[in-house]
Amino acid sequence: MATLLELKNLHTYYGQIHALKGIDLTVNEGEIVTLVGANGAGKSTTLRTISGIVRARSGQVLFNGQDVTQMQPHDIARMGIGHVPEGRRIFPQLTVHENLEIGAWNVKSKKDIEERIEHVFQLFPRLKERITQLGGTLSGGEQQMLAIGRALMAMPRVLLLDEPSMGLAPVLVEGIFEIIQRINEQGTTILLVEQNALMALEVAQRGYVLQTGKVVLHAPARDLLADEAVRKAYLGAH
Amino acid sequence: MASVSRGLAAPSWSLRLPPAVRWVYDYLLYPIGQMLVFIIGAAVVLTLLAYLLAALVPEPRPNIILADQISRQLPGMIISGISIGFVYAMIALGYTLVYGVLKFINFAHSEIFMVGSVVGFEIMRRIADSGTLQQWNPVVLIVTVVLVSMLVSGLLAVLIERIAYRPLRGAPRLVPLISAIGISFFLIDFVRATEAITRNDFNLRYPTDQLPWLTQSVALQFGTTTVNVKPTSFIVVGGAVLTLLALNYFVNGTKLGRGIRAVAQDQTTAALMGINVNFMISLTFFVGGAFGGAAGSLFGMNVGTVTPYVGFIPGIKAFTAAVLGGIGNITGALLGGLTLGLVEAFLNGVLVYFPALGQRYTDIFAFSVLILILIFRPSGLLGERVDEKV
Amino acid sequence: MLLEVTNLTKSFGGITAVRDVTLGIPEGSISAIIGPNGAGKTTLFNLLTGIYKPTSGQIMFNGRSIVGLSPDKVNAAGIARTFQNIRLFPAMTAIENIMVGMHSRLKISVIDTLLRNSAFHQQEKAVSDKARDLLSFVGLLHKANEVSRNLPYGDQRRLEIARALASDPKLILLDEPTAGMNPQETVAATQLFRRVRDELGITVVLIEHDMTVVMGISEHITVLDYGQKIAEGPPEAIRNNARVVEAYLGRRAAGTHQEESDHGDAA
Amino acid sequence: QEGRVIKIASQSPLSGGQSAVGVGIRNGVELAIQQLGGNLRDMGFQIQYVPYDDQASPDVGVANAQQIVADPEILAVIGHYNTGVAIPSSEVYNQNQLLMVSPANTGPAVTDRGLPIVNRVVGRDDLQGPTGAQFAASLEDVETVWVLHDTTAYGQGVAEFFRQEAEAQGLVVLGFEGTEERANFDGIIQPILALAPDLIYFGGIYDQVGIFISQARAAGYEGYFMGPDGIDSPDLAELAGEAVVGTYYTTVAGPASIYPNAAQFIEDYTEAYGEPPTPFAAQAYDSAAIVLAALERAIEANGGELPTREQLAAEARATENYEGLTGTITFDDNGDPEYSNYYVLQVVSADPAQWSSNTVISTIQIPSPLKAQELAAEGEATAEATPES
Amino acid sequence: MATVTSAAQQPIRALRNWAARPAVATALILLYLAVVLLVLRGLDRRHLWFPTFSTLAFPAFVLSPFIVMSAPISRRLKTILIGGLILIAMPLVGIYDTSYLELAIQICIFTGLALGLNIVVGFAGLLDLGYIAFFAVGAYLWAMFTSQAPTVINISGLLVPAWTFPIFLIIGVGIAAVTGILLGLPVLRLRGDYLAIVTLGFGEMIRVLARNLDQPINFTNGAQGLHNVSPPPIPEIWTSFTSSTANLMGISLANVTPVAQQLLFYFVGVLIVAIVVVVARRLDDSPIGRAWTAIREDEVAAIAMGVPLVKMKLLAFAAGASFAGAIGVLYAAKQTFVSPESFSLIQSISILAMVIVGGLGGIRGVMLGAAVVTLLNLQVLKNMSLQLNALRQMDFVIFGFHVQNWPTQLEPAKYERLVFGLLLIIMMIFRPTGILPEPRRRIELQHDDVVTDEDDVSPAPGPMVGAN
Ligand SMILES: Nc1ncnc2c1ncn2[C@@H]1O[C@H](COP(=O)(O)OP(=O)(O)OP(=O)(O)O)[C@@H](O)[C@H]1O
Ligand SMILES: Nc1ncnc2c1ncn2[C@@H]1O[C@H](COP(=O)(O)OP(=O)(O)OP(=O)(O)O)[C@@H](O)[C@H]1O
Ligand SMILES: [Mg+2]
Ligand SMILES: [Mg+2]
Repeated sequence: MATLLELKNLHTYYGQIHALKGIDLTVNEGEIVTLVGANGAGKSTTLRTISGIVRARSGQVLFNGQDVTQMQPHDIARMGIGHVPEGRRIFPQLTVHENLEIGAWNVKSKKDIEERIEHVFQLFPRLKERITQLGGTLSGGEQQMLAIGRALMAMPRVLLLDEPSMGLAPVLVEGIFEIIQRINEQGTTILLVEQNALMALEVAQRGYVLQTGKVVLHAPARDLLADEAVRKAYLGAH
Repeated sequence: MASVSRGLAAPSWSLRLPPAVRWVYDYLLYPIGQMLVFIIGAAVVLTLLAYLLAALVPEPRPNIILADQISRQLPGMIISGISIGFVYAMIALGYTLVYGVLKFINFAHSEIFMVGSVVGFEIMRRIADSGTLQQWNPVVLIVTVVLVSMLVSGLLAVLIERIAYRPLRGAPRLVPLISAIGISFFLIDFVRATEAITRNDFNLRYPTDQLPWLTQSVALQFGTTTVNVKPTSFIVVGGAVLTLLALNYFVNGTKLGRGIRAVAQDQTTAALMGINVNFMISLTFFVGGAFGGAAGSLFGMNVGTVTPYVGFIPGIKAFTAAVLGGIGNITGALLGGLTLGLVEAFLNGVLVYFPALGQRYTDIFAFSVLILILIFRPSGLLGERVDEKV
Repeated sequence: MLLEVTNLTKSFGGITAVRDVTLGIPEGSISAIIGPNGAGKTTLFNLLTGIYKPTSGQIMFNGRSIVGLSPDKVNAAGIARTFQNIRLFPAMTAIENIMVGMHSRLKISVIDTLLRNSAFHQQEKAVSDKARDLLSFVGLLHKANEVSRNLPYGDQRRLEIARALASDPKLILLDEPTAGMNPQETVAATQLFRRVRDELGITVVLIEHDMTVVMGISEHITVLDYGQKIAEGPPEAIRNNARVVEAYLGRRAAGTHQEESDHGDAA
Repeated sequence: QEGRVIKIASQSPLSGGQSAVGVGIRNGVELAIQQLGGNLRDMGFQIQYVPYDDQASPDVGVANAQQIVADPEILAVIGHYNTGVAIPSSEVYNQNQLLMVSPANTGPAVTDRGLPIVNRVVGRDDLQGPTGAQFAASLEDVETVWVLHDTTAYGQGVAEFFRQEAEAQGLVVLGFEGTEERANFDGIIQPILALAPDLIYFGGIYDQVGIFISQARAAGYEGYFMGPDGIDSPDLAELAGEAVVGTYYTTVAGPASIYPNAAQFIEDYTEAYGEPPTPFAAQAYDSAAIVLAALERAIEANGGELPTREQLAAEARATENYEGLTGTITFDDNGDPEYSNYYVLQVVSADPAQWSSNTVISTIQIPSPLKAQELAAEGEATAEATPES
Repeated sequence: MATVTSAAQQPIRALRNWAARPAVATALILLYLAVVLLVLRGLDRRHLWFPTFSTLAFPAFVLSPFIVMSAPISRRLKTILIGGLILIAMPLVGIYDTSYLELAIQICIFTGLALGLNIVVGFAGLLDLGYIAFFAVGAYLWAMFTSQAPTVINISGLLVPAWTFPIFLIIGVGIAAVTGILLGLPVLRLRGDYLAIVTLGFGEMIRVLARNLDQPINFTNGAQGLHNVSPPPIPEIWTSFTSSTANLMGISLANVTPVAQQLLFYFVGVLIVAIVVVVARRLDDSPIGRAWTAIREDEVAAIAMGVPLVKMKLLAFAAGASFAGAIGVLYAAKQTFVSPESFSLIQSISILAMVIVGGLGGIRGVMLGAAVVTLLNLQVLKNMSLQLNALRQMDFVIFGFHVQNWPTQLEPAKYERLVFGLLLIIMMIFRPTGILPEPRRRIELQHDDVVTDEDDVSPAPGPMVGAN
């Protein structure tokens, strides 16, 4: 398997706060990799650093062998990294349809765009019902669907998902994980951050455990599921 | 709340029409219809109010029958209200676009307007100095003047953003406001210095005397009253309508327009979608600036003389218009500008007959109208009163 | 009943987000409101706290109608809340956030403030003592002087609860208080909610999608779908209600959470 | 050298829309000091000139005035252009006994406050306005007038005087309006067109009035335009274009060319500043000259030593029959010239360069109010005396 | 990019550490004050370069209290030094050269105004573009009741004697506060920039009213303005005190009264500023101040937590306005002339600029901002033109260029605003939080989401408008 995304000794700061203290991580083409960790461990920060909206102070992000650490977020997005940010961040004053169109910013063909929109509607029929509603007035769950759909519009090679199941009704949580697997089967590599570590590890091939800005453990998902310490700390088991 | 909202966009049901029809409907019929509705609506309401006043106070001054005076002035007031209203609207768009995207009041916009009017003067003056002014085809001349001033003002706005606002992105909201004021002071004196040195004067008179087709009033007959209308009024209105249609198409009908709206709402996420945020912001400033420039040169042609100080009052009025319409809302800017222009024209026309008041109270009444409207519609005429979703 | 909602409706243009909802919350209870995304749960909270005005319907709290009261009056009347998206005052410290929460219980006098007389000092002392108590109640005393935006997510959630408690409410509304927490943190948060009721005697209503929490803690559950109440009752009944399973829980969730909630009960 | 520096200050708008005239005032003073300071230099004094910019704003004027009075070497101020600025600034000068000679302020209150230090070399609006009104009434085809003003102390003041006299003369005043508008007069013109007055009087300053005239004409107004000395500037022609031709204005300061003594001045000024003198430049020159002459007298009286400010102010007030460029000046007890000339002029050409050849339609000499009282008293006295004798 | 401490920085740091030692700091401060005072005393107006020197020395003096305040010296010493500077040194400097006294009064006036506006904008977060209106209300209050202009009040014999000045200072506070509430009541429900435009409109309305209320009944004397406004009477003892102080300094005042009067205004100004500082501090550090901060940060959360929005905003409006009222009374008495021109939008904007340049929300910063901007406008930029003029008169030659040939079109006086504008831009770019930022504001400036080492490589996030 070819390495698609590689982080080398990544350090990121928020002002004085040292949020990432030397992260090393790889994601291979076609994989689902998950990041697990307590609140504030730096999971979201890792994703943000990859997509360039937070700049690393040192270290490297390699995408497909190319150093993207110092690139602008929009150039990184164009290279094929999609990011579903924490908190969804839907464009509140754009309609559902327009939000999806924006997702396909770098797609030239109108026909492609319409096809992809149809595809998203197949994944999330609820969105189709709300096609002309403004994003800001959707319910939390609807927004989450829209955020994922929007990221899919660019058909990224790797998709960074930050807590996609947060705030979703149980019936949808299942659905989301099914969809993640489906997207993955269709060829998208996925780096997944989840509080619902149990389900994340069930769909992932490998997992990294983060603790206060460092990778403390790194193993196949199956092994992590079995690890007593991990179960205790992150899976809510006793 | 504010952000560049849909502007003149046609309602979404037009999605179901066949594409060609839809295009005509969305970008021609609907916005033109909307402008007509605004103009007629505002004019009718104000006319009725004026006659109502005349009914209440039939003879405010000896030998002055108010109703007669109003009838005599009505066409003139409406025409002058509309032509200045469109100027306000065009300037207001610059405020609204920038406000929508960056959430700050670009106080320097009135000076971008001023620069547009000065550039318009420079072009016309230069042509006149070369002695060929009369040979130009009127349409080509006007289009050239307006386009060049749009270009210069647009680029100036981009430059200003780059120098004085971009480094302040993310700073508290009021900080760019102050640097905008700084830019404004700077531009006024800078233009003045340049003109004073190169022309030894900064009262800049368009060489319209040489163009009879531009200065000779057309007598229009409205019933028994004749109204002399300056051709420039038509040019202002026509130019404004055309540019507004173009803007509507740009913001609602093009991908770039959608990009601007996305950036307006969430810059970070827009960047995640692959949008070059800085470019979009520059583009917004360019478009807003270009509108200011167009308004400036049209205004200059209409009033004949401009100075480096000419931006201040229309700037304030246009800002008021933007707020009146609902700041961030493109249609709102149009409606606000027209309303304000007409309200002023009517006040000027009617207050004259009340000796204790007079035209000097026009601004007070105009602002009172604004405050009244905002009390009842706290987000302006068209600002959606969305309850904030929490 | 502490809170009685009758035939409450709220429409936004074409959408009716809450339709004819009637429900009652007994004093001293812990209840949950659940339902699919977009069912109108948050809207219901917004109606109860005066952020939205209902299109129609009645809300009686503690025996008097609170329809039409502004949010600050509702707060003064004894309803406090947290937000689905955390809304702390980001640049204020943790303790300052709580002090603001006490506003409706304070005597605000410009004269006292300017004179700095003993009344003023006494009140300030009381305020700061109580704020510390609340911080230690939620376990954040050691972070009293941290600026709230720098707190980790879970701490922010707890701070928001403490801030809501600061106004001495009779009823506290929690909107997805454990969203974004990992299972371990969720367990701790659940215990906190129970302590709010048990130790402070405050009635709790929460919106949650995490069935471990909902089934584990609530005595009474109301289910909304498309703005309407489709079911209500004790956890057992809800878990087995076919309509709820269909619209909301999903088969697997209904199944697995059954096991897990046993843990929850045991904890 | 030490201790023998005399500074003379001036205040006028050097920036902003009215700076054309303001700079002219500055230049006039500068020229006078260069040309006429010789005597003082011979007496061993060094004269320095300190021009201040009052920006046509009372606030700036007063702040400058505080600076000026704080400098003990400044013994006199020439200024201002705007009455609204002159009044508060002169209060500061007065507290410090500092002499002020105004080259341009026509507001009655400038001298009517009776401050011992305030003098002016020009006439007054309460005489200028009426002069205009009388002239307007004398025009055969004028029966109705419309009066506009710029809402400043000066413009509104002179417009009021015009209106009072116009009414007294039997003219019908159809409207009396103030406006701050400076660019687009459309709305203001509409009601004027509806009532079609025979003459529009605009009490204001050229930078505003010029634009108004061009727009009113373009909008189809066909009657006369008239204004006070504030519109006396070549820039009016620049701004109003062809429409300016035929406009009447009254002034207390005729164009330099009408003064027989001013030929040399016009030449020197043009040479030094590259343009013909603007209105009030000659008056500024005279004001400075009066100050210099008073200084010479005061120094002599003081035995060759520097006089105090108080002495100088008293000496200036005592100016009698000073032969200036613009006429012979004697100050009355309020600091007004005992007699001033009031001119009515008509614009002959839209070419700003031709401004100084505007035709003088009439010149009237009117005594200042104090002098008039005195004359009246004398007249009564003689009238009373005559029958007896 | 990790910051690398270069070799050059080490001695600088050592120097800084050395200067931070209390004893050294005390010595340095005293040295500084001595130099500044000596220079001020030694300045000679006849000197060719006087404008330049005075432009260096006086601001250095005005800034000295701020330098003392932030120096690492004992609190006691700070109090003594600052007290001495304000209450003794400044009056002496002012007697020596009254133009400095005038500047000092103007600084007091603008400091007071800026502090008042800071309550509204800095504490409560309400953008008020018409603040000058309240100042106008105060100024007109005193002027209408004492001016000799032919107003109704004068004609009907209602003028008050000049000794009522202190009473009117207090009435000014009340009237302005009431005006603030009257304006606030209908409009405080408006959000953000809607409020800005309404306040702007209100400011203009007050000015236009002042300009037009000479008809039909003459209240304000219209555009002519109210002249011959009474200054407060000066007690005999104060005059003799002034002249004997001057004599002590070896100055014989030709004219004691104006100096004594200015001195009196200076002390009244200092007193008002002192009161404003105390009031602002106390309000800020109280439940009221906390409520204002909360409103500023998140209105929805604030109201949901029980903060009554309208009431608290009204309080901010009234508090801010009341100071402006008192200062207006002082201004009218000092100026002895009040006209509508003085209350234009530009004035409101300059006061806002002072607040922001100094550091929105912080009391010390705002005072510094007011001092800096006032000095810039009234001294620095003016002296620049005067200097050039002096050089021109001497036919000064610099690098072979005859200053005399400097074209009049380029006279610096004409470009004061240009320079001021440039300075505003530069200050904002280099210190966006103001010269002395308030700590909380510094936090606000930290980017919400995006942190970069080079500032412009990546966009800052917009607010999440209306998102769930
Ligand atoms: N905008 C910010 N400003 C300052 N500090 C921040 C910011 N965002 C995150 N942090 C801090 O950085 C650290 C890592 O945060 P991050 O959001 O990456 O954690 P996380 O693992 O995603 O946690 P969560 O589960 O809460 O989402 C935390 O200590 C957090 O407080
Ligand atoms: N201000 C508003 N304008 C228009 N529609 C709104 C508004 N607020 C809410 N809605 C709509 O009302 C419905 C209910 O929203 P609400 O936020 O109450 O759902 P919810 O039950 O809290 O969902 P979730 O669990 O996803 O948070 C949604 O369809 C939403 O789009
Ligand atoms: Mg996270
Ligand atoms: Mg919700």
